[in-house]
Amino acid sequence: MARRWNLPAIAMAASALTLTMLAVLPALAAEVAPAAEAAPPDADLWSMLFVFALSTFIGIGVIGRVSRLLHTPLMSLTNAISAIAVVGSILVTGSDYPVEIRMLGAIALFASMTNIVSGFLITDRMLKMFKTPTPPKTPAPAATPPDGGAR
Amino acid sequence: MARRWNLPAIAMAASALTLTMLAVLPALAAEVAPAAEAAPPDADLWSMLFVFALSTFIGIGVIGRVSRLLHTPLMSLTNAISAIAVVGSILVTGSDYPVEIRMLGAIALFASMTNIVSGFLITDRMLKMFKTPTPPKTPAPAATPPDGGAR
Amino acid sequence: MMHSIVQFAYLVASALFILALYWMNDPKTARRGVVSGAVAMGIAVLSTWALPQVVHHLWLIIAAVAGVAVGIPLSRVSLTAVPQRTALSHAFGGLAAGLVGTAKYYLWVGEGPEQLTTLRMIAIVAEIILGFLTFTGSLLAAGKLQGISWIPQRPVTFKGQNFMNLGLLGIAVALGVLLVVQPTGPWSAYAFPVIIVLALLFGVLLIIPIGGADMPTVISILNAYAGLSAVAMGFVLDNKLLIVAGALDGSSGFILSLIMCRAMNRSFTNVLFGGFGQIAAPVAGAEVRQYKSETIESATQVLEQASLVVIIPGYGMAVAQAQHRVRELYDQLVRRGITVKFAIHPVAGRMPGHMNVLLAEANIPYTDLVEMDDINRDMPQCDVALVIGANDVVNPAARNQKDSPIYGMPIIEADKARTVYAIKRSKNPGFAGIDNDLYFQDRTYMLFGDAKAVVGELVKSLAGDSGH
Amino acid sequence: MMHSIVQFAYLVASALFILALYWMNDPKTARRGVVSGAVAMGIAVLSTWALPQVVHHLWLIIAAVAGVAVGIPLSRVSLTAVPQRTALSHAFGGLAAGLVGTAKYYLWVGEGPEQLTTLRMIAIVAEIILGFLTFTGSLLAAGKLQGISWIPQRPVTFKGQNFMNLGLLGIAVALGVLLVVQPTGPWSAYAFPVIIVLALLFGVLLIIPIGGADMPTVISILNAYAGLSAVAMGFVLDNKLLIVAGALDGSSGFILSLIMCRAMNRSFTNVLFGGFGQIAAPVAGAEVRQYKSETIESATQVLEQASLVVIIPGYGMAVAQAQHRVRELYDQLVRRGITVKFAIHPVAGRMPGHMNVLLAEANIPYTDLVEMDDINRDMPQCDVALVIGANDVVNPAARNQKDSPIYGMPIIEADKARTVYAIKRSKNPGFAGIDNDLYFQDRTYMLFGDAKAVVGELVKSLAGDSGH
Ligand SMILES: NC(=O)c1ccc[n+]([C@@H]2O[C@H](COP(=O)([O-])OP(=O)(O)OC[C@H]3O[C@@H](n4cnc5c(N)ncnc54)[C@H](OP(=O)(O)O)[C@@H]3O)[C@@H](O)[C@H]2O)c1
Ligand SMILES: NC(=O)c1ccc[n+]([C@@H]2O[C@H](COP(=O)([O-])OP(=O)(O)OC[C@H]3O[C@@H](n4cnc5c(N)ncnc54)[C@H](OP(=O)(O)O)[C@@H]3O)[C@@H](O)[C@H]2O)c1
Repeated sequence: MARRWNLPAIAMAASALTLTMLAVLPALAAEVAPAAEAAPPDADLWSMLFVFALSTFIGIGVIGRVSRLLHTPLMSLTNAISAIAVVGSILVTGSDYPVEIRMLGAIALFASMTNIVSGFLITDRMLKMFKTPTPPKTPAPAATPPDGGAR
Repeated sequence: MARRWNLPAIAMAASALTLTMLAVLPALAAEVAPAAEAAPPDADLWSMLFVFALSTFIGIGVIGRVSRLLHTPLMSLTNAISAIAVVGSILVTGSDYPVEIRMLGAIALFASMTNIVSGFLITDRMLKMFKTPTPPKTPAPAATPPDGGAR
Repeated sequence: MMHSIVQFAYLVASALFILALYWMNDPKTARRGVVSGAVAMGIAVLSTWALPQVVHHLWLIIAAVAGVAVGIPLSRVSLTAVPQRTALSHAFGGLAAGLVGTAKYYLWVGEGPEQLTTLRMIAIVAEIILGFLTFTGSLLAAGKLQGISWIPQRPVTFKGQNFMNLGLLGIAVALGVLLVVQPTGPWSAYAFPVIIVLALLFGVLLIIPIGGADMPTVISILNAYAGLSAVAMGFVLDNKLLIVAGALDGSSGFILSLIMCRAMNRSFTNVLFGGFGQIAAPVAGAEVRQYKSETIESATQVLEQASLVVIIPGYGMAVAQAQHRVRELYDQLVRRGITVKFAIHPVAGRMPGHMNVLLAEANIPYTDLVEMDDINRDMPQCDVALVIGANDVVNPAARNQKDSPIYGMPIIEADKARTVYAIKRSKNPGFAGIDNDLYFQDRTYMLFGDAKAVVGELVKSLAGDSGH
Repeated sequence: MMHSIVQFAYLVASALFILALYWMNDPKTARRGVVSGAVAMGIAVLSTWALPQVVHHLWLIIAAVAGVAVGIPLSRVSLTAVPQRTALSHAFGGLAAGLVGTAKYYLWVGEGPEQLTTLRMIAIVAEIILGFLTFTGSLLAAGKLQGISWIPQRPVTFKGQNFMNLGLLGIAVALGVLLVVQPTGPWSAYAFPVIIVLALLFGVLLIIPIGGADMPTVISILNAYAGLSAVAMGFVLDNKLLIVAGALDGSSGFILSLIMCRAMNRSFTNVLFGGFGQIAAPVAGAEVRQYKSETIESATQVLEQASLVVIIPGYGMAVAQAQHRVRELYDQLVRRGITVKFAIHPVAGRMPGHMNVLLAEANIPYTDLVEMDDINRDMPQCDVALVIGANDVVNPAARNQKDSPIYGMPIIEADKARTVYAIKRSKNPGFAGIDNDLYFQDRTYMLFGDAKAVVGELVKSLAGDSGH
C-alpha cells in the first residue's frame, strides 16, 4: 500500500519550518529594515541560537545515556522540566500589566505550577519503587592508599 | 612529608579566580557605573557565560567518551581546535587598524595557522595508522525487512 | 544588581537541570536527579519572583497555590494512569506557553508597534502555534488513553483529511508570516486569534486519526513540542534558562520516540504514516489452528520442577494490574530455590519502561529485570517461560516470517524455552493485530483468563502445595 | 546580512567541532572527526575573512602562508617527538591569544576610554595572563622534552620559590584588577606591559620545578589553559565560536590530566604537589636480590612453545623506537599460530595513549591492543608475558606493598603469567624510582639490552628457527 500522508509528520515538518524561520527571517528582516526605529535593543538572536543548539547537543547526549529501566520516570521528569514556562507566567502575572493580560498569565501560572508539582512528585514516587534486593554496595576500592606516593 | 606549595596548583587557582572575576565583576561594575557614557553596546555577558557553561558540559561529556586508544590523537586534535584563536588574529590583522596593532595580529595569525595545519595533519597521520586486521565489516542486520509493516 | 543575580540563578538552574537528566542514567542516582531538578525549578521560580518588575503578588500566590492544590492529587494517580497523566501535563504545558505568548503579543501591541520586532513576532507565532496545538492534541490523547466515553477510541480517518489539515496548518503559518512582516496591520487584530483557533483545531485533527496504541509515540512527540514551545518562549522573553530547559525537554521527547520506533523496528515515518493503530484486519485464509489449553494444577507442577523461570510481562499485565500477584508468584518460586528473571522488552506495554515501573511498584528488585538482549542468551537454558499478557514482543514471526508487519522487530525469544505458559484472556491478537505462532507450538500451553486472576490462582496453588 | 551569514557559519562550525570530538570515540569514525574539525576551522577562517571589516588582505595572506609553511614540517615529526610538538603548539596558541589581547587593548586605548568596558578589560586581562604564561610555560616544557642542552632537565627548586611565584602572580592579578577598575589611568600605560612580563616570567617559573616525567600531565594542563585563553578571547571579541571551541579544548585538557592522575592512582594535588619527578632516591637498606638473566635462544624456545603471549610495552619501547621490531616479532609468533595480545596500560609511556599510536604506526591491528582491565582477566592463562621496556605499570608492589609510592595504582598483572621475560637495559628503576618485585620472582627472566636490539635478536632467532 502506498504511503499515506499523516498529520504528525506534517506537524513535525511544520515545526521544523517554524524553527528555521525563527533562525533565518530575523536576519533577513534586519537587512530589509536596518535598525528599526528606536526599537527595544533587539535580543541577541545568535546568542539564543547558540544556547539552543548547545542545549540540544547536551540533551541528546544525556538522554541517550538514561537507563532503559527509567524511561517512564524520565518522561515525567522532562515533563516537569518543561514546566519552566512558569518563568514566563510569573513575569506576565506579576508585572504591572493590564488586568486581562495578567489574567492570561495567572492561568498559565496555574497550569505550570500543576505540572511542576505533579511532575516532580510522581517521578520521585516512581523512583522510590526501584529497589535492589540488598542495599547497593558500591564496590569500594580494596582500601584507598594513604595519599598514594607523597614521600 | 608536609605538602609543599607548587606552582601549577597556584596557577590553577589563579585561573579559576580570574574566571570568577570574569563572571562577577562586570555585574557589580554595571551596578556602580550604570549605563557607561554611550559606550559600545556591552556584549551580553550572560549569553557568553551560558555558552561557556554549556560548552564545558558538552566537552566533559564528549571527551569522557573518547576511546582510550585515541588519547594521543585527541591531544593533537584539541590542540588544533584551540587554534580557533585564528578568528581573532584575522580580525586584528585584516581590519583597518594602526600598523603596529596589525603587526601583532599577523604574528598571532602566523602562530595559529601553524597550529591549525600541523594539528590536523598530525592527527590524521596518527589516525591513519590505526588499522583493523580485516576491513571493518559493520555487523549488518540479517536482512533489512522491506519497510517493516506498511500495509 | 538584581538582574545579575537572577541571571546567575538562571545559569545555576540550567546546570542543575542538565545534572538532573544526567543522574537519571542509573537508578542509584536517579532520585538525586529529581531533587536537582526540583531545586533548579525552585531557583527559577523564586529568582523570577524576586525581579523588581514583579510587583503584584496576590494573583501569583493564588495561582501558585491553586496549581499546587491540583498538582498534588495529580501526582497520586495509579501507575497505569501514568500515560494519561503525562499527556494531560503536556496539555497544561502547551497551554501555559500559548497563553504567555498571547499575553506578550497583546501587551506589546498595546505598548506600541516598535515593540513587535521581527524576532519577537516569529518567536511568538512559533510559541502559540506549538503551544496551542500541543494543548488540544495532548488533551485529546489523554482522553483517549483514559477511555473517556464520548471520545472515539478508534482512529477516525476520512478521505482528504490530511490535505485538509495541511491546508489548515498552512493557513495558520501564512497568517503567522503576515503578522511577522506587518505586526500591526489593521487586520492583525483578527489574524492573531484566527491563528490560535487554527492551532487548537489542528491539535485535535492531529490526534483523531491515531489509534490508542500508537499513542505513546505520539505523546513523546507532543512532549518534544511542549519543549520547543518553551524554547520559543525563551526567544520571546530573551531568557536563556527557558531555552536550555526547553531544548532538553525537546530532545528527550524526540529521542524517546526514536527509541520506541527502533524497538518496534519501524522507521519514524512508518509510525507516523503506517496507520498501525487502525483496523486490525482478522488474518484471512489461515487454517484454523489449535491452542493447547492447560490447567493451573499441571502448570503449578511444571513450575515447581523448574530451575530457571523467565517471566515475560506485557501490556496485559499492565491492564490487569497483576503486578502484585506477580510479585507473590515470584516470592513463591524464589522460596523454592528457583531462579526467576523478568524479561523486559523495550516496548512491552504502552510506554517506554512501562514494565519496569510496574514491577518496581510491586517491590521486585530491579536487578532481576533483565533487558531483552541479555535474557535472550539465557532462553535456551530456561525451563519455563511464563508469558503474562504479552503478545507481539514474543512473536517469532518477527524473526522468521518475512511478510509479517512486525518482521525484523527484535523480540524476546520465548519460543526457545523448554516449556512456555501463556496467560491471556482470549484468542485475540495483540497490538499489531496478527496471530502469534508461539501459541501454536508444541511446547506452549495457554492459561486463558485475566492475568490478575490466573496468576492469583497459580500463587494459591503453589502456596497450597507448599502448605501440605 | 554578512553579519548574519557569518554568525550562522560560526554556529555550524561550533557544531562541527563538537562532532569532531564526538567521533573520536571510535577509531572507525575518528578520521571523520578530523575532517569535521578541519572543515569547521576552514569555515571559521573563511567566514571571518569575509567580514566587511577585514579590508587588508596582503598581510593576512603572508602570515597564513608562512603559518602553513611552518605547520607542514611540524606535522611530519617522528611519533616519539609528539609530546614536544604538542607543547610547542600550545606555546603558539598561548602566544596568539596573548597577542590578540594586547592588540585589542592598545586599539581600544587609542579609540577612547569608553571602549574599555569592565567586561572587556576583565576578559583582556584574563586572556593575556593565561595566554602569555601558556606561551613561555609550554615553550620551556617543549624544550625539556626535546632535551635541549642548555635547558635544565632536572627539576630546579629552591627555598621560597613558591611564595615568590605566588607573589609574582599576585602582583600581575592586582595590576589587572587596577586596570579593570581604571582602564586609562596615567599609570596604565606601564601596568599593561608589566602584566605581560610577569605572565611570561610566571610561565617559566611554573615549569622549572617540574621533572621531565610529570611533563605530560602538565602539558595537558597547559592545553586547558590554551583553551581558556581562547575562551577569554571570545569574551573580548563577543564571539561565541571562540567560547565554544575554547571550552571544548579546556575541558579536554583537564579531563585528560585527570585521567592520567587516576591511572597513576594519584590525586590531582598529588601530581602537582608530590614532586614525583624529583630525585629518585636509591632504595636504601634493601637486601641485594638477584635477577635471573637469560639468553635469546632459550627465550626463543619458550616463546615457540607458548599458545598465548602477552606483550607489555612501556616507555622503554618508545625511547628505543622498537615498535617496528615488535611488529616483526608479532608476525613471527602469529605465523606459528600463537595468539599474541598487547596489554596497554593507560599510562604506559609518557603520554596518554602513547603505546597505541606507536604500535599502530607499526601496523599492529588495534583490535589486538587490549585494555588493562580486559587483559588482566586472561593473565593466568598467559604462557609468556613479554615486558618490553615497561616497569612501573607491571610492578606488583602496587597491589601488595602498602608503603610503596605506587600502592593502589592499577597495574597489568604480568606476575600472574606462567613465564615472564623482561627487556630492559640495566637494573635501574623506572619512572617512579622504585624496585620491581616482578623481576625477582621465580618465573621471571631478564633479557638485558636495548629494547630494539633485543627484540631484533629475538626475531632473528625465531626466523632462523623457522628457516631450517
Ligand atoms: N511500550 C511502548 O512504548 C510502546 C509504544 C507504542 C507501541 N507499543 C506496542 O505495544 C505492543 C506491546 O507488546 P505487548 O506484547 O506488551 O502487548 P500486546 O502485543 O499488545 O499484547 C497484549 C496481550 O495481552 C493480552 N491481554 C490484554 N488484557 C489482558 C488481561 N486483562 N489479562 C490477560 N491478558 C490480557 C491480550 O490478549 P487478550 O486480549 O486475548 O487477553 C494481548 O494479546 C508492541 O506491539 C509495541 O510495538 C509499545
Ligand atoms: N603515559 C602517561 O600519560 C604518563 C604520564 C605521566 C607519567 N607517567 C608515568 O610513566 C610511567 C610509565 O610506566 P612504564 O612502565 O611505561 O615506564 P617506566 O616505569 O618509566 O619504565 C620504563 C623502563 O624502560 C626501560 N628502558 C628505558 N629505555 C630503554 C631502552 N632503550 N630499551 C629497553 N628498555 C628501556 C627502563 O629501564 P632501564 O633504564 O634499565 O632500561 C625502565 O625500567 C608510570 O610510572 C606512569 O605513572 C605516564
